[in-house]
Amino acid sequence: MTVPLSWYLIFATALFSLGFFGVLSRRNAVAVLMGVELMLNAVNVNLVAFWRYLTPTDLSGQIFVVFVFTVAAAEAAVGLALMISIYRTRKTINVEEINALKH
Amino acid sequence: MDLRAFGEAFIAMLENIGIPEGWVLLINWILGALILLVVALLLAIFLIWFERKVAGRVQDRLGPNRVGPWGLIQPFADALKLLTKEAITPDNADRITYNLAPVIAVFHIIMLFAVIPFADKVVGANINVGVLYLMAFGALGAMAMLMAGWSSRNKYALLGGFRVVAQLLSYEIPVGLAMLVVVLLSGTMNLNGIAQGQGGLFGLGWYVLALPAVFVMYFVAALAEGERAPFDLLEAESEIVAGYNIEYSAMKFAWFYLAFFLNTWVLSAVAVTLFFGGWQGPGAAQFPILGVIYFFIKVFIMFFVFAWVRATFPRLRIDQMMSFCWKVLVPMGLALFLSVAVVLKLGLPDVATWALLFVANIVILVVTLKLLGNYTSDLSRTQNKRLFAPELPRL
Amino acid sequence: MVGQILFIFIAVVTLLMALGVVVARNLFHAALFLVGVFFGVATLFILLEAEFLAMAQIVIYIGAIATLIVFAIMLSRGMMGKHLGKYNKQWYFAGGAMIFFFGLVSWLLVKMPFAPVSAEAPADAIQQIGSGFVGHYVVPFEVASVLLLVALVGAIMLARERNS
Amino acid sequence: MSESIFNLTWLIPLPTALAFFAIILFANPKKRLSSKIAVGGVIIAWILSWAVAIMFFVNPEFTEQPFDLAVPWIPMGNIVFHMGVAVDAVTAGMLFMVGFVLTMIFIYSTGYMSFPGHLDPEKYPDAAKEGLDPRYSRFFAYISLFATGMLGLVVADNLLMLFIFWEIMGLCSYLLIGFWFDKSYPDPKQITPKAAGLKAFLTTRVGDVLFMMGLIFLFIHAGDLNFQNIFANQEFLHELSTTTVNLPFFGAVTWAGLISMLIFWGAIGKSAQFPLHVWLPDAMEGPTPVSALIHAATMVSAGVYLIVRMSPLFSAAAHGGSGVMMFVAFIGAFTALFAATIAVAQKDIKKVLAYSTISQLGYMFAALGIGAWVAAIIHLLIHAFFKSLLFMGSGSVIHGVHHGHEHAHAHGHGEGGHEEYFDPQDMFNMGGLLKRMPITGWTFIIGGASLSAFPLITAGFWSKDEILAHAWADGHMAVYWTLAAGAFLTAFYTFRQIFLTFFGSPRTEAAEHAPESVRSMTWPLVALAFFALFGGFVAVPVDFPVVGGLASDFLAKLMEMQGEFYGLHVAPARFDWTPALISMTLALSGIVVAWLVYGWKPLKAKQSDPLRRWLGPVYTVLENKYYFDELYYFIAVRPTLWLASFFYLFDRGVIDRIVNWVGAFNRWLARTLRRWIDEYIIDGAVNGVGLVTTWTGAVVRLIQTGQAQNYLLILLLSVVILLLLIPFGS
Repeated sequence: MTVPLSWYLIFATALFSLGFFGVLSRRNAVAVLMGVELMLNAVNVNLVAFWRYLTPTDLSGQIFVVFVFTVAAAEAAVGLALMISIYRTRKTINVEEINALKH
Repeated sequence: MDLRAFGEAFIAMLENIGIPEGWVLLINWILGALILLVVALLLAIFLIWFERKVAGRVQDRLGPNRVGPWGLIQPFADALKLLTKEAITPDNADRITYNLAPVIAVFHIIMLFAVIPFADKVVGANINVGVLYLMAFGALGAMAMLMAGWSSRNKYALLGGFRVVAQLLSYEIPVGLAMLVVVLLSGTMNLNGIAQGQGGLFGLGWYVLALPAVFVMYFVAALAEGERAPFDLLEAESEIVAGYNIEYSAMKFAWFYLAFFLNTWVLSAVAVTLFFGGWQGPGAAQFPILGVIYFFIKVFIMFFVFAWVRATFPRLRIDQMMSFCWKVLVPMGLALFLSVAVVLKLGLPDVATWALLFVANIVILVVTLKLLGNYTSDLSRTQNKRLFAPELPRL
Repeated sequence: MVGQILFIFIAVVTLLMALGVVVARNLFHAALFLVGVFFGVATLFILLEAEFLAMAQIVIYIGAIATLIVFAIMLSRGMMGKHLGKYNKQWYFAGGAMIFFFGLVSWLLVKMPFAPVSAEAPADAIQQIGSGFVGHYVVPFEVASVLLLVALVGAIMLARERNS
Repeated sequence: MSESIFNLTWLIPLPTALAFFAIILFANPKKRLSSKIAVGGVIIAWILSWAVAIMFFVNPEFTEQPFDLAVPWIPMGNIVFHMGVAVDAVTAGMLFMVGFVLTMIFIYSTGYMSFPGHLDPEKYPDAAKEGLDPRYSRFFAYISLFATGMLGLVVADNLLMLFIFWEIMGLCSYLLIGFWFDKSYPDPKQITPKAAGLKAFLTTRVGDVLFMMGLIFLFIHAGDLNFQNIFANQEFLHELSTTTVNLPFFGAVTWAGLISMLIFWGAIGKSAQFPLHVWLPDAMEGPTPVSALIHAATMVSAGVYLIVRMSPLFSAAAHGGSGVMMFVAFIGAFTALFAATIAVAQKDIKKVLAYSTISQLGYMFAALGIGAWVAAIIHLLIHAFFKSLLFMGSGSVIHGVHHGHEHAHAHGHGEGGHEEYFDPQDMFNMGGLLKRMPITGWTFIIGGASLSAFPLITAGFWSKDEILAHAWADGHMAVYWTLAAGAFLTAFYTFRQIFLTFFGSPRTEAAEHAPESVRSMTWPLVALAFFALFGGFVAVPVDFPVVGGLASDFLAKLMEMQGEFYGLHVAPARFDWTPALISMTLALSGIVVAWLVYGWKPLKAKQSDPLRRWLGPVYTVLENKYYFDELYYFIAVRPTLWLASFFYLFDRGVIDRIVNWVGAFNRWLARTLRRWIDEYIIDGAVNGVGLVTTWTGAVVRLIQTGQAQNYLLILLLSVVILLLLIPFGS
């Protein structure tokens, strides 16, 4: 408990920023997915830190983290499946070339 | 004699010297880790000899018998030999990953030693989530092997890596289910707590009495988790030469070898803790030192069974292995889990609960093997047909 | 004091790993760095006395998600995207924005008046989490299970080779 | 332990709902399977409801704090609307009856729904070969849904859920009355099932709309619709009965009075009370199990159940000086007598029972109106048993006569050549059936005796006597005498029916060859007959000589204890010889008169009703149900049609002309303007807009790259801007 809460929060912010940077700038879709995982982890750190420092008796924070876990697992599974499917049809994994939103 | 007393005396000493509390804790942790590390490495040396001896006996050989009495020094000789050999790194290999893989392979298992209760409260880290810890660090092994397989830049190594994921991830589910059943029965995830919970009947009230089918399931899955025959497909020489560690030589290979034996030992230790009372035995509660002895005896018996199986059974085919996991073990595990949950919910007296659990276990074991076992064997037979008896064009 | 040093050590290593995830050219290395990050976050959870979550983090993230990603990368060579440049055209702009974002949020966080409660973490946290799942949070829990099932089926359907 | 059984209450409507979906979605093509699913579902529901009900009966202390299990449903601002289930004494009693009757009728239906006579076997060869109705599965799906509605209504803990289940039942009633929608009659004036279903649905709609208005008003005032929260809250009820609202025509009425009056109209519609009674007799066009289930035992009594539930509000309204209780008593008593008179002159075996149902429901409302809600609920329960028994018996008779007719026809005994229409429901086509159908006959007689309140040995006597005793004891002489007259008529028409159907000699070939029904139909009859005889012992007054000491009167006691919780004080009526003797005498004399007219000298074939001779024009009026259908046709249906045709003509003659003219004018205008304005100004503007759009698009499209990462970057920037608002914005 000697560590102040803000350290955790700043750590989480840094992790989040790095993840978001990965999402924003990587070309490879799998790398983008990894960025998303980083962001989710940052959120988890935040949740646990807030739980520990602000409401240690109410375990909702931890329970929420478990839900984030499930979402992350589902996201990774579906995301990778999508990428394999896209790679199979379009022969590319470059996010810049996957721009069907434009048409 | 309480083994804890040593630790406490040591802590008191450090505090008397005037080291701040936090640092004392840190030093204590590091020392504990070092002790476990030494124990583990010494153990591994002995285990290699033990397994080779057992295998030799089973196969009507003598086993190592030249170096030292009964060949006891043989592993040291082997280690020396491996040390002096050339450590090859393939040109194309991904160096960092390639070199990191054996380290992770060994250390994830040594980390497992931290939570194993050698005697009452003699445990590296008496954490509340011990079972989950076992699952968590057990899962790291797959990562190490993947790293090895990928970084070697070798076709067989990569194939071995694929098999790692398929096999270890699949069999983690039955292992996890078996552990969960025990957790359900004991009501704690603390491994020492689980061992303490088996103290009935003068230290013989082991969970295997109530959960024989769960133990069978755990044992079979542990064979696969430990990459041991008949599930040693990761390194099936006849198919993929040596699997993920094909490019490793000398000391790097020795690390994998070490990891393999330690892994088996840990799996036996976990089996003993979960099902055979851990350190429990007559008188173990009064004299903790007896607990250590009981524990090691039990673990070595269990390890002997592992070695025995390895030396006896031929290897399975990979599709048989996978379908056995998903079509037999997982459904059986779920059924067992459900049955135990229901029986516990009934709130019967202990004896009745255990008797009922035993009956339910046997019934589920028989039914599963009868129904699903037939189904899978039929399935593999039809696949046999397709694989080996192609329809020839009529002339 | 020890706690702070430990925290700083873990945090710095974890952030370096995270940096590795976003800058590594080799996707496999990025995935390994990702494993490192997950591990670092798990240790932070232990520092925060959330052992259950730490273990769950390792089981789920390292044992499942990271392995899945590595597996996917290994499975199809093209997924490595070797010929691709590492970053897209907007990366410098995104990087600047992210640094600004980080600075801004950190500043706000430091300014934010939180009121930490110095209480012990409950000893029966696992039991409480468990009864939370089947008690107050039973509906989200069931929904999450359905989500996982749907994701499972969906992933299989998406990634399946169509033999027609 | 007992609490945990109540925790299962919410499961009660579930098995039948699952059965409904299972049949609709999966089992539809398999007829036998569908019926098995439905019966299985209802049996589970039965077991659950009896478990709950009996647990309540043996633990009377639950009345002090009735069970309520609610989960948040609709959050609305500060109020969170809860849905849930509640169990109190009334619910327990209803569950006991509904679970059992539902199961009996489901089992009965498996036998009853054989291939119907009005369908051409050649059009449905498969169904005809199986000997089952072509829409057998659908029938079981519908009644399963209906069971869900009824059970849900009983266990619902708030008025909104009650209303929803109420409407589900209304829908099922509509679907089931019109179940044989392809049936038609040679007589064009006879109502077809399709029309009857529509009529039932629309008539009850009148009541339901008023009911819903009442609900809305109640919700506005209470902010909640939970029974226990509203009705056990004396202050709130008092406030409701003292605040008034000014209405056009009626002047100032209390809110309690207004709300209870509106809700009572819902009950009038559902329970077929005067003046919305017209749909129930026609609802007999549906299959007989439906009549027994919906239009005798359960759905129509839901209206009574509703008013029982609302009793605290009604009594509060009465305390506040509103005449709504008087109105209820008046409607009930009037309907009781009025429907009984009609029943006297009906010749259709089911129509008699239908009017008798209306009449008996009238008794219950009369009881409610004089505050004797315990008597009402007990009569409701017992009536459900014997009336479903009677209906099922009549169904068995119809079935038998129909088969007898086919049998006679097949053997060439028929009239030969082109046969005239044969009505298997006409009592004058029957006679002497007791020998042919002994089980049906005796159980029918037991039910009939119960309905006509045969003294001492039948359940109906005790429950009806309770109502009459209350009316007498509380000094409601008008109500008492009306009901007593009704009791006489009840006994008369019931035994008229029994003598016409079961005694004497067969008047047609069909009756001569009628076989006894299959076992799945007769067993439920026997089971119900048991309750029709002995069910009344729950209602024997304690101070009745001899018998009173044997029975504990526990149900009434339980209900009274429950009433205390809701602040209702019902003094149990002291047993009094005078009204008891009067009602006994009237019932017995009704039976005797019926015997004199129909039993002494049984009618011959083709002989008309002797009553017709003696009553003359009155009989015609009764036979035509006081011409209510015609009246409604003139005052409601005809004007609507007129209005519609008037509007149609108006539309054609006036509106269309104007529209055409406007159109023509516009065309002229357009043609003129096109030359000037269109080509220069409009076209120029349009082209200009196009140009501007193209130009803007060319600029804006730069943003739309189609790449998620660009969009995410914009998102990030927006978030950063929003974050900047935190320190700098305020």
